Amino acid sequence: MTLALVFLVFGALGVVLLSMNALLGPKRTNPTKEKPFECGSPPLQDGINPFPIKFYLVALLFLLFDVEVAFFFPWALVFKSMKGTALPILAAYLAVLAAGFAYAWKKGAFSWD
Amino acid sequence: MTTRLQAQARPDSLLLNMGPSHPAMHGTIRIMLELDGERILNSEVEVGYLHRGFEKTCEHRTWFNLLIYTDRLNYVSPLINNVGYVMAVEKLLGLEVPERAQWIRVLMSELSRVSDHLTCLAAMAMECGAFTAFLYKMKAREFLWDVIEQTTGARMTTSYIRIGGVRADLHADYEAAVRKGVDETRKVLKDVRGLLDKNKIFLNRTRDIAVMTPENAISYGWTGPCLRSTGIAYDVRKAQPYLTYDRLNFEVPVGERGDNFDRYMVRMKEMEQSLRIIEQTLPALQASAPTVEAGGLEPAEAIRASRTRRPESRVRLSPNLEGSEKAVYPGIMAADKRSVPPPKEDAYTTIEGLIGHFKHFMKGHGLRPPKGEVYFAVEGGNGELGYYLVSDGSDRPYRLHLRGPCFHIVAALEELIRGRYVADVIPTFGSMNMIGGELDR
Amino acid sequence: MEQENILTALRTAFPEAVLDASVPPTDPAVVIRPGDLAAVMAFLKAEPRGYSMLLDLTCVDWPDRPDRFEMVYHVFSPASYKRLRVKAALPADGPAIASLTPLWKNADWLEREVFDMFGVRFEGHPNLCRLFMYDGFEGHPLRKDYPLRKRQPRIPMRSTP
Amino acid sequence: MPGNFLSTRFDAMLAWGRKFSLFHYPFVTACCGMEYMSAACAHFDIDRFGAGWTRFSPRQSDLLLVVGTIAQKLAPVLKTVYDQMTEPKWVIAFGACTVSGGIYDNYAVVQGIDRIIPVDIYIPGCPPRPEMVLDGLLKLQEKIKTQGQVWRWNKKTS
Repeated sequence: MTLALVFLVFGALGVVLLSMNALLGPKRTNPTKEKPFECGSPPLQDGINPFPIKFYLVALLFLLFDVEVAFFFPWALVFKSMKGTALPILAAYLAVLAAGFAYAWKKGAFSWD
Repeated sequence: MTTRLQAQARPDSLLLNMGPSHPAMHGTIRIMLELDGERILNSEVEVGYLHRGFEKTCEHRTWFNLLIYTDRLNYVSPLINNVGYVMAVEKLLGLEVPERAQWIRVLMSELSRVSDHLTCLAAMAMECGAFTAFLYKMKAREFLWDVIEQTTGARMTTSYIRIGGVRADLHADYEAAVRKGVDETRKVLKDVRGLLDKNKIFLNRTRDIAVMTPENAISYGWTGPCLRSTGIAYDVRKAQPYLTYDRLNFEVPVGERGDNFDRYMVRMKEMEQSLRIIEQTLPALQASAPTVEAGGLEPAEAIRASRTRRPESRVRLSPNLEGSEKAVYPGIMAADKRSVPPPKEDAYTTIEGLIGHFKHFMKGHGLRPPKGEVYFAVEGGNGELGYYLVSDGSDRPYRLHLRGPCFHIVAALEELIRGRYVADVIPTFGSMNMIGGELDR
Repeated sequence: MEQENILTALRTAFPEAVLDASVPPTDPAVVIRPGDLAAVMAFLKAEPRGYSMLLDLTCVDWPDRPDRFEMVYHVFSPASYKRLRVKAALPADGPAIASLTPLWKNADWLEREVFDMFGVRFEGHPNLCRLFMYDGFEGHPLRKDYPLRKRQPRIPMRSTP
Repeated sequence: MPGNFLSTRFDAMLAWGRKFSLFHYPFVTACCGMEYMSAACAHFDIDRFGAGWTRFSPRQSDLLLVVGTIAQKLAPVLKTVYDQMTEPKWVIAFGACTVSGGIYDNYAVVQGIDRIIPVDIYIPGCPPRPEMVLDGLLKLQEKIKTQGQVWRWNKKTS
């Protein structure tokens, strides 16, 4: 029961906070407000030109390993109740991802310039 | 209008404005960066966003009421600008300033120098993320400003140091305030040293970044803490001792590698030297303190009394007129009638004082230095702060030019950040202590 | 005394360039012909003289003199802590002088400032454009004939209520 | 029917919320910046009035604190930053130079920023003491409380 209550309250709170700004904020635009904020001076380039690919690669790898770390939290919660089998399971899980990490490193994904 | 950078930029690089209204650019510098990812290929620094027409305005002001403009040049250490300007005019006039006034000027200059370094390093630390160091240093600066405010009446823009001496004698219990300020600053310096000196993040952001070689620094005309961080020990207080600096013992700290961290370290050490100087001025000021007997007449009674006969007893000034009291006058103002306003008591009670007062402040009659030109430099917060005055004998300067130390330091910014990352621009610029008023004049 | 021989050294090296020199009770100064500026400055910067730092570079506007713009250079030797002022007078129309950027790097901005404020052209300057004022600004503010309050607003000003 | 009981109560609540959570954008240029630092730091703490949170982007701030001399060269920058601020927005002119050009009456300085953008509160002083800054902030909060709140469904006009 409390789980439902928690989801209800926090869900409602999230919705209210997000919609309050959309609902209450006055909408008055002018041509300057549409332009990107570049410390007040006129932008030197209009539009965004192509980015080097290595940024996308780093972003993807970060996402991968960040989600990996995210799975530690539920594992930590049930750590006590698993009585001893927790560590080998985590080791297996990490080994798989470490292999991926070593592969990326060898392929040169992390060499920057 | 396409700037030089846009013309030279490669088509595939990203052009970014680190513009005037940026927290780390002190609001007045625009750096246009040509980026390849995070690395800076080329940059163009645009200044002039705080050009306030100082030199042109000073040509339309008399020598005396020009002081308010010199306060606002390097507004982080305002009293040092005043000392520079006033000593340049005194050199032009050939005026001798009494001993006590010189000691007060040294005390005020050093208080200003410590608050300059405190503000500069506070901003540099905060821009690298160390917000605690910023709050600690601002707290220390408050104590120093209390001392300045107690004597001069204002915290920052004081116009306290006048041609021929200083406006008022030190406050009655200035010594306690100075000691408290020095102790608090020492405590804060110890805390910040503990926070930043061996802090891995701060070291990675500043060690061996924006390294400046001594020859390059000389070629850019660098002076002050930035030049000393490259290893050259040039300090105007030691090179051409002015005021009573030759009777004070203090060292000139010197860095070895000339990178951001050395500029930070030289300023930290310089603060300790300045605190040492402040402590050395206290006994000298104590020795030359005049004995002022209490009691006297209020100005209103004195004026009534002076109508019948000259009042014998001293005129006690109301608190806000305290300052140019006759008794302390010989200690704080030169005796030359032509260039120094008479004390307030004379202006109230004697006709000669009144005439002298008006002659001094009326247009066309005030202070008129002889025809000629002079260059005088003092050790400002950022380096050699030089005034070049040209006088044509009238009561307004014909030409007043300021040699701003941070003008030359910021001129090297383009070269220092080429090839570095965007994140290195912030500590490099922070360690230069760019002050808009002194750079753009 | 030390000061004299730098002035005499200059006189011997450039007999016709040095027009007059002022004796040390005032600041040591020397007035030269604008044409020989680069040579004199290179001579001063060379080792025996050792004036290796260009402290300051500015200009003074004397409208009533035939040579209106007087360029004032301050050089300084960090080894012997001595300063020297070098002055050169430029005519009123089309003032131009050699640029010192090959000798010192801070001459770049200093000369751009004098060009911005006085309109003196510097031959050989890599990027001679305004330093302080903005692009739409006509005229040179620090000239004596430029009125103090003549404002050229960059964007239209609102009429205050 | 303008301002019936419900919307005035809502207005008052909105005003209360907005005045005690002013995120300011410090448009700092010159000497007043030193007094702004003193006012914003621990000794004279501006955070006691809810305005301590410094936002360096006009998108996330609702108070433009213009501090220090505004030169003619900086005028378009100030206008751009003001235009790029999200509604509702207020402007404080901090120091004599922003109020009226101060001691710089010459070719290079804008004689008061109300020539460029509408200003709500003028704080005189060169530089103003930190207490005057806090007093100016209180006056702005008073003004927010009394003026009718602008929000999406209420007043489309102003």
